[in-house]
Order: sequence, then C-alpha cells, then structure tokens
Amino acid sequence: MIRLSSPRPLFAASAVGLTLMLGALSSAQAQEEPRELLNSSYDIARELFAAVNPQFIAWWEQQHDESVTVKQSHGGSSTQARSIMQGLRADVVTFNQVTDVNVLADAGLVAEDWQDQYPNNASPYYSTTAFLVRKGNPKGIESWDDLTRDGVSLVFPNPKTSGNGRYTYLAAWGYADQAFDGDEDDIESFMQRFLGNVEVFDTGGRGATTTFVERGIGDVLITFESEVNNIRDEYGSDDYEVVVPPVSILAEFPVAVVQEYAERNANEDLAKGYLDYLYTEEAQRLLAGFNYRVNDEGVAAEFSDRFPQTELLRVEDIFGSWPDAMETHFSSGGELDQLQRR
Amino acid sequence: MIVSAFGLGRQRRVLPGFGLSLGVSLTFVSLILLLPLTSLVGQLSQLSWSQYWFLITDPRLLASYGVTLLGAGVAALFNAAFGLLMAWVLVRYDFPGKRLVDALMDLPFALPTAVAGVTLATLYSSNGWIGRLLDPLGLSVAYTWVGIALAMAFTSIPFVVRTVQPVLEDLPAEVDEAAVTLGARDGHAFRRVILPYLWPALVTGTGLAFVRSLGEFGAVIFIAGGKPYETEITSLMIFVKLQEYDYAGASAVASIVLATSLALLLAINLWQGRFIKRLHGGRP
Amino acid sequence: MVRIGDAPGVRRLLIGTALALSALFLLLPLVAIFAQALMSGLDVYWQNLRDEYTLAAIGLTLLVALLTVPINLIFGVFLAWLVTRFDFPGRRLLQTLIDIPFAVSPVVAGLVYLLLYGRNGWLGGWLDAHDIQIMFAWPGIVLVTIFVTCPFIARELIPLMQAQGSREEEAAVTLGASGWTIFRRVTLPKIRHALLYGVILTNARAVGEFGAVSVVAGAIRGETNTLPLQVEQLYQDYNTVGAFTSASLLALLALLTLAAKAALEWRAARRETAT
Amino acid sequence: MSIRIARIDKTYGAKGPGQTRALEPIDLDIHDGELIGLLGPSGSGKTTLLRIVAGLEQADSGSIHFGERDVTRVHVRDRRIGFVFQHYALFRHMSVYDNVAFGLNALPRRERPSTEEIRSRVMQLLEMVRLQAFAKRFPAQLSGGQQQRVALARALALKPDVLLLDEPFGALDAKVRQELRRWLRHLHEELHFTSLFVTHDQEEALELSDRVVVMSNGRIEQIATPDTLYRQPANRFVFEFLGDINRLEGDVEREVLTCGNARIAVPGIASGRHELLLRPHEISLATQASDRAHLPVTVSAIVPVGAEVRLELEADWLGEPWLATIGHEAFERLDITRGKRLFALPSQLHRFDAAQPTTLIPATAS
Repeated sequence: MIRLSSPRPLFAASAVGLTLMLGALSSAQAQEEPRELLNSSYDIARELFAAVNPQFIAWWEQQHDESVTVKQSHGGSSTQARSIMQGLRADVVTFNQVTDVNVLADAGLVAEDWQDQYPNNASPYYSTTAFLVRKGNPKGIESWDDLTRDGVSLVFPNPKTSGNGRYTYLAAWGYADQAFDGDEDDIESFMQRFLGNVEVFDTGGRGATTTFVERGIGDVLITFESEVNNIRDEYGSDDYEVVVPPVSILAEFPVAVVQEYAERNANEDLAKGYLDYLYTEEAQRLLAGFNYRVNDEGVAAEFSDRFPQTELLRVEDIFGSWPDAMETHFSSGGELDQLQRR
Repeated sequence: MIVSAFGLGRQRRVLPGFGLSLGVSLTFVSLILLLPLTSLVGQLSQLSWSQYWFLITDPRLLASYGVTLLGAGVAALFNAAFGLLMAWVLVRYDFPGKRLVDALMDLPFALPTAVAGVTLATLYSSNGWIGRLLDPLGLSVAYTWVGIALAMAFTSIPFVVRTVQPVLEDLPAEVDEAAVTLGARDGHAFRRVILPYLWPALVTGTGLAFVRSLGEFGAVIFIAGGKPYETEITSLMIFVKLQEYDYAGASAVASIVLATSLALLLAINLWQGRFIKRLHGGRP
Repeated sequence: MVRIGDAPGVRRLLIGTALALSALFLLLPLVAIFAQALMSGLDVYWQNLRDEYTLAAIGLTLLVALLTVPINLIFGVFLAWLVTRFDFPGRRLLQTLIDIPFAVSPVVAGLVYLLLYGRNGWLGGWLDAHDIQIMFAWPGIVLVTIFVTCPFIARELIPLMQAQGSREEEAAVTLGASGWTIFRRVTLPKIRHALLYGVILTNARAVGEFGAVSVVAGAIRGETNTLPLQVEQLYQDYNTVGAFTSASLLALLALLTLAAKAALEWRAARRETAT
Repeated sequence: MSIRIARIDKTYGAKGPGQTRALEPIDLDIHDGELIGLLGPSGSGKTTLLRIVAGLEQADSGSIHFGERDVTRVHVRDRRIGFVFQHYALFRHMSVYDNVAFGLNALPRRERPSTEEIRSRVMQLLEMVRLQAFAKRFPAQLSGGQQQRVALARALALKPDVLLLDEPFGALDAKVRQELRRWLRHLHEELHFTSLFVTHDQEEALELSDRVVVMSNGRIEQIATPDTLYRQPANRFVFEFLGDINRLEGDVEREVLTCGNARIAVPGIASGRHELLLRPHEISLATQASDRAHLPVTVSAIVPVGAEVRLELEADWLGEPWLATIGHEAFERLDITRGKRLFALPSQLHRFDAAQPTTLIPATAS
C-alpha cells in the first residue's frame, strides 16, 4: 500500500526555490568542522596521496595544533581542471600536466606566477615515461624504436584525455626528433607506426594499467616510471619487467593553490601548508618510496638504485613551450589527429 | 500565462485538479527537462553553421558514428532474435524455473550499467571465464567492436522480450488453430501467421533497443577499446571532448546523438500508429 | 490443444537454447560479480564493505534514491493524471517530452546540467556568486538522477490510467467527492501496482545511474562518489575485489528489485484469475 | 465422407477433486453429406467433441473414422478438415485474398497448385461467398458477416472432407445470422460436404440441421431430426432446452390434478404428486372454464410478435407466470387487455417423471 502525503498547492516549486533549498543544504554540510582540504589530483596518484594525507594531517596538527581532514578527488588531470573550472571547489591541485594548471591560471583561479611560488617550477617530484613488458621481455623491447616494430602491441592512455598519454606521445616524438635529426617525414612515419601499434586507448592512466595487467592485453604498457614500478610491486616481478628507455621525457608534477577557492573556503594557510609539506624531507622520502624521482638530494641519493640514469628531454626544449605543444599536437585537427587519420 | 490560457476550458472539465496537475507538470518539465536542454541549444547557438558542420564531420567522429551504429545494429539484431526466442519460450512453454528465467530477463534494467560493464569486461577479457575459452580460438571480444555490441546487447535485452511477450500472450489460440487446420507446417505458420502479428511489437522493441544502445555509455566504456577509428563510440567522444574543455564540440556531438535518438523514437511511434490503424479498421 | 511449435523436439530445442543463452548472457555475469567479490574470502569482503569510502558511497546513494523517488513519484502521478484525465492543447507534446530522458545519452544528460549549473553556465555564475554549489556536490547528483529517471513512473501510469478511463472518477464527482478523496479512494487503489512498479524501476535506476552522475560528481572520494562511481574507481585502483564488493551490493539490490517486481506481477496475475 | 465417432471420452485436469469430465464415452455416426448440429448449453461438451473431431484436442480414448480412414492419431493438419471459428480467426494482417489462399500456399511445394490455379480457385471461392469485390480488403474493413463468409471460403479452399463449424454465427446479430444460415444451408446442398456445427441456439440447430445432437454434461441426450426432436423429446432436458415451457405441479387424485383453486382432468395418471409441462402454443384461452379444466389466469403482459401474440399469464396457484402464444384472430375475439381474467385450456400436457415420456391430451372443451 502506498500512501502519499497530501499534495500542497505550494508544491509547484520554482527553479530558484528548489535550487536554493538543495544549495543551502549542501553548503550547510560544507560548513561542518573540522576544516577540510580538497586536493584535486590525477588518477594514478590515489595510493600516493592516501599515504601522504595522514602524514600531512599529523604534521599539521603538530605544527598548528589543529586537526584537519583531507579529501581527494582523482581523475584525468584535464578532467580535474575542467571540473574545477566548472565549480569543483578544490583548494589545491597536484597534477601531472603543466598545461592543466595553466588553464586554471588563465581562468583566474590560480595565481599567474604559480610556477615561481614553489621550487623546481612548483614540481615537488618528477618522473619519466617508461615501459612495462611481460616476463622475460618476449618481444625484446629496449627502446622507443622497438615499439614501432610490426606485431608489437601497445597500451597507453589516450593523449587527448590524459596527461600521462600526452607525455608518452611527446616522449616518442622527442626520441624520434633526436633519432631522425628533426626530419619531419621520418618523424611522422615513425609516429604513425607507433600509434598504429596501439591496441587500446583508455581515457586515463589507470584504465590503461587495468587493461594491460588485469585484461592481459598488449605487449607493452607505456606509463610513468613511478606507475610502472608500482605495478611491478603490486603484481610481483614474476609477471612483469620494467624497461626504462635510455632517452625519455621529463614529466613534471606541478602543484598549485587554487587561490579563488582556498580563500573562499578559508583554507589558504592549510593549502599552502599542504604544498609546503610535499617539499619536506619526510614527504620526499614517501614520494621516492612510490617511485617518483625527487629533488631532495639526500633522499635522491638514498633511492638512487631505483632510478636508472636516463636522458630526460624537456618539453620546452623540443616543443618550445607547453602551449605550443598542445596547440600543434593535441588540438582538434592537430598533429595527433593527422597521424591517426588514414 | 499558459495556465490561464488552458483554464479557458475549465467549465467543461468534470474532474478536479487540472490547474494543480498542469502547474506541477509544467514546472517540473520546464525545470528538469527543458531548461537544461535549452542550455545545450544555447551552447550550440554560439557556433556558426560551418563550425558546426566542421565539428560533426570530423573523420574520427564519423568513424565513431560507424562503430556506434554497427554495435547498436548488431546488438539490436541479436536482441530481436534472442528476445523473440525468450518471449516465445516464456509464453508458450512450461518448464521448471520458468518464473526465475522470466524475472531474470529484467536484470539488465535493474543492474547498474557500470556494474554490467565491469563484469562483462572481466568475463570476456582474455583471462576471464569466457574470454579464456574464446582466446585459443582466436576470438577476442573485449576491446573490439564485438565487445561493444555485447555490452549494448546486454543492457537492452529487456526491450524486445517485454514488448513481444504481452502481444504473444494476447494472441488468441484460434490464430494457431486456424493456421494448423489449414494444413500449415510449423515453420510456415510461424513465418506467415504468428510473426506478422508480433511484427509491430518486435520492430518497436528492436527500435527501442537500438536507440538505447546508441546512447549507452556506462556499460560500454569498460569494454570498448577506445581506439580511434576502431573502437571509439560516440558517447565516449562526447566524454572525451568534455575532458578537453571542448564544450562546443561536446554539445555539437551531443546534438547529433540527441537528434538521431529522438528522430528514431518518433519514427517508431509513427510507424506503430500506422500499422495498428491498418489492423484495427479504418477504411482506406 | 494444438499450438504451433508444440512438437516435443521443437519444444526441447527452443527451451534448451533459451536457457543456455539466458545462462550465458544473464546468469553468468551475475554469478561472476559475487564470485569476484568473494574471491579473497568473506573476511576481505566484509572489510571492503566496511571501508570508510564505501560506507560513504552507500550513504550518498541512499540519499540520492530517497530524494529522487518521492520527487518523481509526485511528478509522475500529477503528469499521468493530467494527460489521462484532461484533454488540452499540447497534451501529446507533453507526453513526448517525457520520453526525452530515454532518448538522451546519460553523458549528454550530465553535460546539459553542467552547461546550466556549472560555474560558467547560465545559472552557475549567479549560484557561485551566492556560494551555492550544485555541481560536484550531491544536489547536482540528485538533479541529474531526477532527470534520468523521471519518465519511469509516468510511463507506467499513463497507459494504465488511459485504459481505465475516467468513468469511476466521474461517478465519484457526481457523489460529491473532493479531488483528493477521489484520488485516494478511487484512483489510487486501481493504480497501486503500476505505481509501485514505477517506484521500483525508478529506484533501481536512481541507485545505478553512472554516465550522467560521473559527469557532474567530481569524483571526490567519500563525498560525491555514489556506489557505481565507487565501483569504477576501485576498479581503476586495481582493487578488483573491492570494486566487485560494491558491485555485489548493487547486484543484490538488482536482485531485490527483480524479486519485488516478480512478486507484484505474480499477485496481479493471481488476482486476475481469481475474478 | 461419413464420420464415425466411437467411445470418445475426455477428462480435463489431473486426477483428483479438481478433475472435470468433459465427455462421457460418446458414440455418433454421421452420414456422408449430412449437416449435423451439436446443440447444448455451455459446458455440455459440444465444443470439446467438435475439437476432438477436428484434431485440435486429443480424446483420452476411443476412435474417429472419416469414411474408412482412422484419423484418431492423425495430426489436425493432415485430417483434411475445414474449421470455422466462432470469432472468424481471420489473419488480420493478410488481405481477404491472402486469407483464402493461405491453405493452398501452405501446401508442400510438390502438391501446391500453380499461382494461376490458386488465383482462379480463390476467386471462385470469393465469388461463391459473394465477396469478389473485397479481395484486396483487410479483415478489419469487413463486417462480421462478411468476415465469417471469408472464414468459410478459407476453410473450403482445400476442399476438405469434413467441415466443422464452432458456433459459426454466435458473434453476429440476429438479422445477419438468419441470412447466413439460409445461405449456409444452400451452400451445403450445393457442395454436398459433410458438416458438423456447434450451437447453443435451438432455433439455429432446428433450422439448419439434417439431424440434431442434443448434449448436456458431456452426454448425448438425443439424436434426431428436428421434427422428431420437437415432437418427441427424449427427456425433460431436451424438451426444456428446445423451447419455452410452462410448468404445472399439483396433486393428482382420481385423475384430476389440483393446484390451489385450479383443476384439470389428467386421464390415465396415477394418484400422487406430479409435474406436467406444456409449451406456450399448447395453451388456448377462453372466457369460461371447461368441464375438464378450471385454470383461472390473469393477463399480465402482452407482446405482439409477428404472426402471434405472446401473453404472460399470472395466477395465485402458479409459482412462475406462464407464457402463451395465441393467434391475432383469437386475441381480437377475446378482446384481451392487461389485467383481463381468462381461463387457460391446455391442448397437450407432457410428462417426464415416468419411465417413458408421455403426452396426454385432456379432453378439450369446445
């Protein structure tokens, strides 16, 4: 038996009424103590920040005698930037793409000079692009060249949607640029073969990993060195091997305070503190533990056996600047689209 | 304004509640359905025709239309056959567990599409329960268009079953008997007599399954490879464009999907109306 | 009785095929969900269930369903009453409009709401200025869920109420009953089953919506993750068991939905044969 | 083609209390070219019997022969019967032409006539049912009577040995029904097939049939020509089922039956309580009682129908009113108005409570 409450003529709720009601309820919820920091991050950083956050909370409590909570939002780096622009109220961003922070700066949400506000271009850690191959490296993958051979199938995230994928693309291009001495035709045919070997394009780094590991698709997974090592740790070195190519790209992991929201959330100090914390030795050690390369010399030395010497190309050196690279390669009808056309 | 205009006829309305229900319905429809949809139109109106045309004819997008149509087409055809079989078996035969099977038919509507997608991807990937059996045969389902069609088929199974079933139930026994007393063999009788009766329901169900498949997202993205020109579906393209902050592009593609779906629904309704008219009288 | 296709051979073949296909396409996935969830044993399953974020996702999902279902219930009843009891210009158009959410891809549904309520959207700027957050918070999730599920109840009611006609209600009017009394005493008993049916369908979809919600939710763990989003994220985290644990909850709910639906149908059929 | 039905019986449902016996063992012989009506109330088993003859139902035991051919185990589609359904059962998605041609098109390829032959045969059938002009129409565009004619043409297309009709005119209105009956009778005489039809309308059965089979409760009550059936009903059921009846119940003493203040001489009936029945036309009315019958009645309703006038008669000695039909001439002579008091004079009385049904004639007063 269904019983309905009596229909009140007043029910004919107006747009504003409904919206206000819902909105008021949600903002009432957001006002609750203790203070809550929202970190918007790229999608393969879940475990990393799940480890960082408790440490930070303890550190903050020790320094300021205030207990806080940290919430995480993860997604493709670009998706996250879009969400923030559309109103996702993140206090800080910890991305894997300089461009995605730039977009926020252009929108006035992040300070113009954000790269100068923290050391190393506001990148507390960095990584590069590496390969994960199946046990015994049956296809003999050593370098980018090997990835363009017939019969080698690749898995990496879609460069259109994933910063991770973009690095992979730029790394391959950077390698080809070096190998063919800037000969456009050779580079393009190299890239065409490279992209032609892709078996699956997932939207994000995690999807690609799942495809490779759980679904058993592809011969090579191309992703961040840190991720590659994590997978090997997670699934055991029995099944997979890591190959770090002699030449690859420098992947920076920029961080920034989302000024606009941090202020509005009255979290400015907390947000700054969070980013500061990432540069502390304690945090750097934690980051290195997650196979990210760090700048803290002491910690870097400690973990040096984990990170093979490799030549890291800078995006700015090859492509001029991030905006240039984005425009030329990833815009609609850009180089990537051209290469994939057939 | 609108309410008072409609209210002119109030004297003739016997039952109460016209104003109230009209108010509630219009408010709801405007707020929940129309207002958001106008924002899509608003977004589109910022584009010129040539820009719009350029956006929706991007080769990669064109390929995704193909993949989506192929997947949805195969899924709809599969469901036409499977749905007809299931409706037939559930109406015409008695067997142990029939009620259970009948209930199970609605599973795809009850099960969240994301769960369906994750599960199908797990089952059909090369180390999944089914994928493992297919792999040695050189058949791969996950991350190919077959997988897309499979996920689409799964989520739209109930459409055909549930539209054909009641029609078959209502089919008088005399129709069978008339055919049999006239000497028709099963095959002939089914093709020439039963099938035409089911035809409107079958086409409607298949059409709905097709429309649903065109827009399916949750179940498909887990099993679609997302490889440009090969396993990229149109819904995914919208999602991708959203992630590139390309709202104009996303809206343009969305408008295509929306228009196609609405046109198909309308066509189904019109066709059904005409068909039914012919069967239930109305002299030409 | 002689019916087409009742030769034992044909019968067995068709039943066999139907059962085999149903098992393969419907039963196997269902089994797989629970098998994957329990892969590492009950302890792990239990632990995954009690995970802070999973609990939060369950809570949010329930909240969404609790808000969506009554709103759509009220709307569905009013709309069905309107289009089946009155004739007015635009009646058919209204009926067609209601089908839009069926035709709209969930991603598009999410998109249009984002365009409207997002910070750069028409209403978004104003809302942002007044510090009201709709998108990337639960109100946005509720709104898109209402959008996606709004046809279900109306679609169940309209054909039924159309078939029933308004004679009885008219009789009640001649007996001097008020609108509310007519609805409660005359109409409601006749549409109870369809209404309940619609509620069940709405609830199932509200709980399980993924595409539209994923566009507007913002993926904040423990805050804007509904269960289906939680499934996706855990799955992306290599936490297959965790993902399928959440999935198993949803599957369980799906089974309950099916059971409730079957029970309703069974009761309706029994009543029909009784009269 | 003759039909021989031997010891056919049928029970529905599993053994137990829910079980219903649809047919007691039935024997029936139908001669070649005969038109037989199966008459009975609903639930009498007539339709079940027809469907068993058709092969649409299986009998539990017994046998059916068409001529010399044992068809008991022959599938309905191979029995060579034509079957006409109560609700026509036309294929509504096919034109009239396609409906009639269906059986011919369904024949295996080597037996199937050429398209031309099918065409001429169908048109011939449509001409026979006077529907040539409607060949391209769909069933929904035809009236009920026209649809039933199409159904008949369809059933005859394969030149069946036996034509079976299940309440063929049941769904039609009275006038069309009358017309179709006459037409069917005519068709039957012309084409000379053996037919068996089911009806619950006694008038229809009597008008159409060569012989009528009256059934009740799964049993055959009587098989006879319409004339015999009406004149010599085998039992009270048949008598009652074939027309309106009036009851007279009272105590007989010295060959006089008394009931309240009514009396009537009943020669040859032993003393005791008896029930006598009489038909409406077996009553005449007079202004005075005769020496043999004193049955005072009051006219309570008057319905002129065609050649006769139907009167409802009431009396305090009657449980239910009597129905009488008299000629217009008598009606005028007696100057009958409502409330007029008259005396009923039965011309015949029927008695079914003895071992043999008997008819007695009370000496009438002139």
